[in-house]
Amino acid sequence: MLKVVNLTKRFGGLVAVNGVDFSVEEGEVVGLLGPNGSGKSTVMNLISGALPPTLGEIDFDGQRIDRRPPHRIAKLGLSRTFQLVRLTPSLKIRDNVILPLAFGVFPVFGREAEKRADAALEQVGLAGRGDRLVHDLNYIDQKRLELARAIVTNPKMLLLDEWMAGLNPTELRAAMELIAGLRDSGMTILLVEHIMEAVRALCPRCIVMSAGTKIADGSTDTVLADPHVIEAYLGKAHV
Amino acid sequence: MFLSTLVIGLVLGGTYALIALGLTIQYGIARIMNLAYGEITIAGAFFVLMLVSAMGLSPILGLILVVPLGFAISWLVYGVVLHPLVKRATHGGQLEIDSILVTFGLMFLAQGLFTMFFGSEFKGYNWLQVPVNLLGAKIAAGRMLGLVIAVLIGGGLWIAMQRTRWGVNLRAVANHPEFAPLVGIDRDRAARMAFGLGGGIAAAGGAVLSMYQPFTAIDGGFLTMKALVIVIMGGVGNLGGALMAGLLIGVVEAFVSYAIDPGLTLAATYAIFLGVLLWRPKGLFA
Amino acid sequence: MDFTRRGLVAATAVCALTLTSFSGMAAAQDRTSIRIGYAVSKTGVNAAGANTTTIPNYELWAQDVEAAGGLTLPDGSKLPLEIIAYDDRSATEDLVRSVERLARQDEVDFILAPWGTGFNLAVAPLFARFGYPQLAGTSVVPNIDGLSDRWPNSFWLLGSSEAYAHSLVDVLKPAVDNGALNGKVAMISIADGFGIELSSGAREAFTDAGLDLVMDKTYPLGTQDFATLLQEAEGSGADIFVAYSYPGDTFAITAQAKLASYNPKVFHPGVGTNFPVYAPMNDGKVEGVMSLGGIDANSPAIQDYLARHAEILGKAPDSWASPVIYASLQMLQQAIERKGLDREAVSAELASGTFDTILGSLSLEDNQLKDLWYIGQWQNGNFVGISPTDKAGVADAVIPKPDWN
Amino acid sequence: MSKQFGILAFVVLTAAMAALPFGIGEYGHGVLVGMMSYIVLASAWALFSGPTRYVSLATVAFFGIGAYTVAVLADHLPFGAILVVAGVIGLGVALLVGMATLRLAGVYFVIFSFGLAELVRQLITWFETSVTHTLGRYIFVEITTVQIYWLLLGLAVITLALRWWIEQSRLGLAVHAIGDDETVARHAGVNVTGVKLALFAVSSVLITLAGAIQAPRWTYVEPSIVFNPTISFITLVMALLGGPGRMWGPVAGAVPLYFLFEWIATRFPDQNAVILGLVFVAIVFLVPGGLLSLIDKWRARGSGEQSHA
Repeated sequence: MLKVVNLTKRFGGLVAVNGVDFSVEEGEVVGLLGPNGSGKSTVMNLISGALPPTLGEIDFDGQRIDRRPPHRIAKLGLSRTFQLVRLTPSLKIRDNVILPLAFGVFPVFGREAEKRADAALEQVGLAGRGDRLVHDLNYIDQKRLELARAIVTNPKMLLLDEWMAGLNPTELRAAMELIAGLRDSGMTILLVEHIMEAVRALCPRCIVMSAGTKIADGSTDTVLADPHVIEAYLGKAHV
Repeated sequence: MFLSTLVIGLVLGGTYALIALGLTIQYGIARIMNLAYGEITIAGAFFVLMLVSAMGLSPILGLILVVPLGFAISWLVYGVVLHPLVKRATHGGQLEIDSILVTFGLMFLAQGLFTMFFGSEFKGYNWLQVPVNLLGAKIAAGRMLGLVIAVLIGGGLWIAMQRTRWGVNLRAVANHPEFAPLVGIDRDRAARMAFGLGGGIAAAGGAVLSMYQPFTAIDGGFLTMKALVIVIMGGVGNLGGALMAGLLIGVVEAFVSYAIDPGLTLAATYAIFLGVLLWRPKGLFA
Repeated sequence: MDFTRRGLVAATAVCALTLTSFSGMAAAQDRTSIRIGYAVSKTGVNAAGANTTTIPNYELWAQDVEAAGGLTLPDGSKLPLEIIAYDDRSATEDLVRSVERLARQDEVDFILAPWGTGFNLAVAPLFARFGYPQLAGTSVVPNIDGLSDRWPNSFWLLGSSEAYAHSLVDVLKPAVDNGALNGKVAMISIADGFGIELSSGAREAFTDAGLDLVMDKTYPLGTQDFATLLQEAEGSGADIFVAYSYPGDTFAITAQAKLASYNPKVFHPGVGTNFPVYAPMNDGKVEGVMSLGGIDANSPAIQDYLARHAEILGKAPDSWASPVIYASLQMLQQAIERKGLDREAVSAELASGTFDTILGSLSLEDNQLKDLWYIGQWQNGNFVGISPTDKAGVADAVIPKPDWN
Repeated sequence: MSKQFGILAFVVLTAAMAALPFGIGEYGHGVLVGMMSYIVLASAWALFSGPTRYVSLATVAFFGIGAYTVAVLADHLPFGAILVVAGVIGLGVALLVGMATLRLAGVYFVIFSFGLAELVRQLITWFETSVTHTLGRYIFVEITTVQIYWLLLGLAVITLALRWWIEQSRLGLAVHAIGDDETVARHAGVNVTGVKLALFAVSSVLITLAGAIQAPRWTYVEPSIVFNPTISFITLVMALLGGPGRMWGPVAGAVPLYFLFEWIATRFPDQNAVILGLVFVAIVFLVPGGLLSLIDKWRARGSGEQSHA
C-alpha cells in the first residue's frame, strides 16, 4: 500500500528526516514511534504532501506521490489528522465532514453527502450534532470530528498524528475502540502515538525513529524491548 | 558619472531609510500596520517650519525638540486608540483589519487638521542650501545631513537593540511575541514604547525632510507607502534591513533615472519590491 | 434562505435612503439672492493647486461683490450672492456628481469651473447639457478649437499648449539668431496631462523653429529627486533648460539647480515658478527665471488686484492663472449685469462681448482667451510677462539669465 | 422560506432598483451610479477577499484597467465590444498576477496588491508618455447616466448571484475552508491555489467591468484619475464595515457609507477629511469588527432557524 524509500527532508542545515525506508501493507496498522523531535510528524507531512521531500521516493497504492500536492494525494485515498486539531470553524460541523466528500475523486454533494457525513459523525459518536458550530465542541469531540472528516471518504489509508494525545482514560478507551473498529473494517492505518497502551493494543507492528533515522522496525513487542529503542527514549544510563 | 550617480542615490536613500526605520520598529514590535505613519513625519515637518518661520529658531533645535514630541504623540495614540483594539482582538487577523481601518481614519483626520491649520499649499523654508561636493556630485548640505542622521539613528538603535537589556526585550517581543510574557516582558509596554519610538523617528524624518524639500499637508500618504515598501524589503522589524533597503531603493532610482528612463524610476521601485515579495517574502536581509 | 429577508430589509433601506436624500428639492425661486455654486479640490492631490489659484479668487470675488452690495442685474437692482461650495476630493466621479447636484438639486444660477485640465474636461459635457457657461481658467488643452464646437458654452481662458510653445520660441529665437544662445534645448516634463500636452506642443514648435532638442525626458508624478536629470541636462551642453513640471517638482528642480550651480542661460521650470512662494523659498534669488504666465506689473489694475488679494486673503496670488480666474469672474459679473440670469444669453454675451477686467479690456475669440501672457520672467521681484512679445506692457526678456547669486 | 421565494424576492428587488431612476433628477442618477458602483466594487472585492481573508488593495488596478481600456478603444469599437475586451484584459492580468502572488499571505499580500496598483499606473503612464505621447484621453461614448446605472445594476446582480451560487455549491465549502485553514482544505482534496485563482480572477473581472462601465461618465481620463488609490481604500472599508463574509455584507456596508460620505462632502466640504477620519475611528470602536460581528451575533441567536438554509 505505502512504500517509502530513502526519504530525506532538510530544513536549512537541519536534517529532520534522514534516509528513512519502510513500507506498510494493505490492512496493516503500524505505529510510528520515537522521542520528540525524532522526525515522526515530518514523515507524516511528507507522505501527505504537506511538505515536499528533499530526497527519496514515496509510493502509494502503486503510484508515486512525492512531489504531488496534498489535494491530489488526498484524492488517491489517503486521509490524515493533524497533531494539533485543525478544523474549519466557519463551516458547520456537518460541512466540515462534507468538505472532503465534495472534493473527492468522485465528488459527492447535496443530500447524498449529508447522509454520508451524518453516518460518519454517528460512527465517531457525534450523531445529531451536524448543525452545530465547531466552537460548541469540546476537545475530544473536536478530535472526533477531525476523525470523521478523515474517514468519511472511506480512504484506503489513514494517517493519525497523535490523535489520542490529551485524552483522559475514559475518552482514551473510547478512542481506542474507534480505531479498532476502523482496523476491523480493513482500513490501513499509520499512526504516530506516544501512548504506549494504545500502541500495544492497536499496532501489531512498530517503526521507531530517532534523530531523523529509522532505528527499529518489527513486531511491537520485539521493537519495544530493543535496547537501541530504550536508549533512544530513555538515554544511555538506563541500558 | 557612475560615482556621482551612486552618491546621489545614496543620499536620496538616506532619507528613505530614516523614515522607514521608525515604521519598521512600529510594525515589527507593536505589530500595528500604521497607515497614519507619514502624518507624524509631516507633523514633524510642520512643527519645525513653525519654529523656523514664526520664531526664527534653528531647524537643528527643531529636530531635537521634535523627537520627544513625536514620541509623546505616538505613545498617546497607541494608548488611547490602538491599545483598546489590541486588547479587544481575538485573533491577529481582526487586529490587522481593525488597525488598517483605524489608522486610515487617523490619516484622514491628521490630513484634515493639517489642511485646516496650515492650508494645502506647498510649505517650506530655506536652510543649508549650500552645495557639498562629494565624488563629483553636488549635494545639498541639508540632504547630506539627512543621510548622516539616518545612519546615526539607525546605527544607534541597532547598537541599543543588540547591547541593552531594553533592546533585547524589544527584540524578544518582535521575534517571539507569544513567549515574551513567559520571561517577564510586558508586551504591552514594549509595544507602546516601540510605537512611541517609531513616532519619534518619524518626526525626526519630517524635520530633516523640511530642511531641504517643500511639502504639503497631504504628503504623508506617499511617505507611508514608500516607507512600507522599504520595511517589507528590509524585513519587518529589521533595522539594518530597513537602512540597507532604503539606500538600495535610492540607488536604484538614481541609476534607473540616469541610465534607463526617469519615467520608469517609480515603476522600477515597485517592480523590485514586488520581486522581493515573491522571491523572499520575509525580506532581503532576513 | 434567510438572505432574502435580509435582502429585503437592505433593499427597503436603500430605497428609503435614496428617496429621502432627494426629497426637499431646491427651494422656490423667490429671488432674494443669486446662487453661485462650485466644486473644486479642497482636499486630495489637487488641493495644493486649487488652493493656490482657484479657491482664493472665488473667495476674493465673492467678498468684492458683497462689498459692492451684490451683483447688479440689467434693471439696476442688486442681489446678494449665495455661494454653495463642494469638495470634489480630487476625484472626477465626485466632481461629476457635485456638478449634477449643483445644477439639479441646488438649482444654482451659475456654476464656477473646477480646478485643472482633466477636471474641466470631465465636466464640460455636463455644463453643456445643463446649459451653464463654463469659464475654465486652469486648463491648458490641446486642439482647443474642437472643444468649443463640441461644448459651445465652454470658454477656455488659459490658452492652448501650442500657444505656450510658440510664445516661448518667440522669446528664444531672436537670442539664438543673434548668438546669445546656442540653440540647444534640454527639456524634461512630468508624466501627467499638463506636462505631456505642453511638452508635445513644445517638441513640435522647437523643431519647426530649428532648435535642437538634445534632451527630452519625462519623469513620473511623485519624483522627488532631480539631481540625475539636472546632471544630464548640464552635461547635454544646452543653453536652454525647460521643465514642464508641477509645483513641488518646480521647487525641487530650482533648489537642486542652484545647489549644483547649474545656471543655464535660459532656465524655465513649470507651474509653481509663478507662485508667490517661489521667490522667498529661493531667498529671492530668482532673477531671470522664466516660466508660464506672467503679469504686467506696471498695470494699476493688477497692482490693485495684488494688493487686495494680499490684504483680504492674507497671501499673494500666483502670477499666471490667478489673475485670469479673477478676470473670468469679472466677465461673468458683467455679462450678468448686461443680460440677467438667462444662462443662454449670458453665454452668448461671454462669447461675443467685451469686458473690462484686471487684465484690461478682454474679448474672446472662438470661446478662447488668446490675449494672454504665455511666458513670464522674474524681474526685480515680479513675475512679469515677456511673451507675446507684441503685447502691450511687455517686458524685455533678460537673456542670458544672471547668475543665481 | 423556500429557494423560490428567495429568487422571487431578489427579482422584485432588482426590478425595484431598476425603476429607481424614474422620477428623480439627474443628480439622483449620479448618486445612484456612485452607489451602485460601490455596491459592485465592495461585493466583487468580498467575493475573493471575504472568504479567503486576503485583504486586497488592488481594486483600483483593475478598476483603472477597465476605464483605461474604454479610453483607448472608445473611438474604435462599439461600447459592448469594449466591455468584452476590458473583461478579457482584466482576466488576463488577474490570472498572471494571481499565479505569481496568491502564495503570499497576510500583510504581505496587502502591500503587494497596493504595489501592483501603483506599478500598473506607472507602466501605463510611462507607455502613454513615451510611446504614444498622449496621456489624457477623451471618451466620447453615447450613453446616458441612467444607462450606466442599469449596466452597473446588472453587474451587481451578476456579482451577488455569483456569490449566492458559490455559497450554495461545493465551492462555497472550499472557499470557507481556505479562509479558515488552507492546510486542512488541501488535505481534504481542495485545489486551494486553483480556487483562489478562480475567485481572484472572477472578482477582478467584475471590478474591471465596473471601471469600464463608469468611464464614459468622465469624458476625459488620465492614469492619475482612474488609478486613484482612494477607491481601493473606500471599497475595502465598505466591505469590511458590512462584513465581507456574508453575501449581503458588502451591500450593507456600501450603501450607508456611500450616503454618509456624500452627506459629509456636501454638508461639511471644508471639514470633510476631519469628519471622515473621525467616522472611520468611530466605526471601528462602535461597531467592533464591523457589522459582520453584529450579523454574527444575530446568526448565533437565530442559528436554529438557519439550519435548513
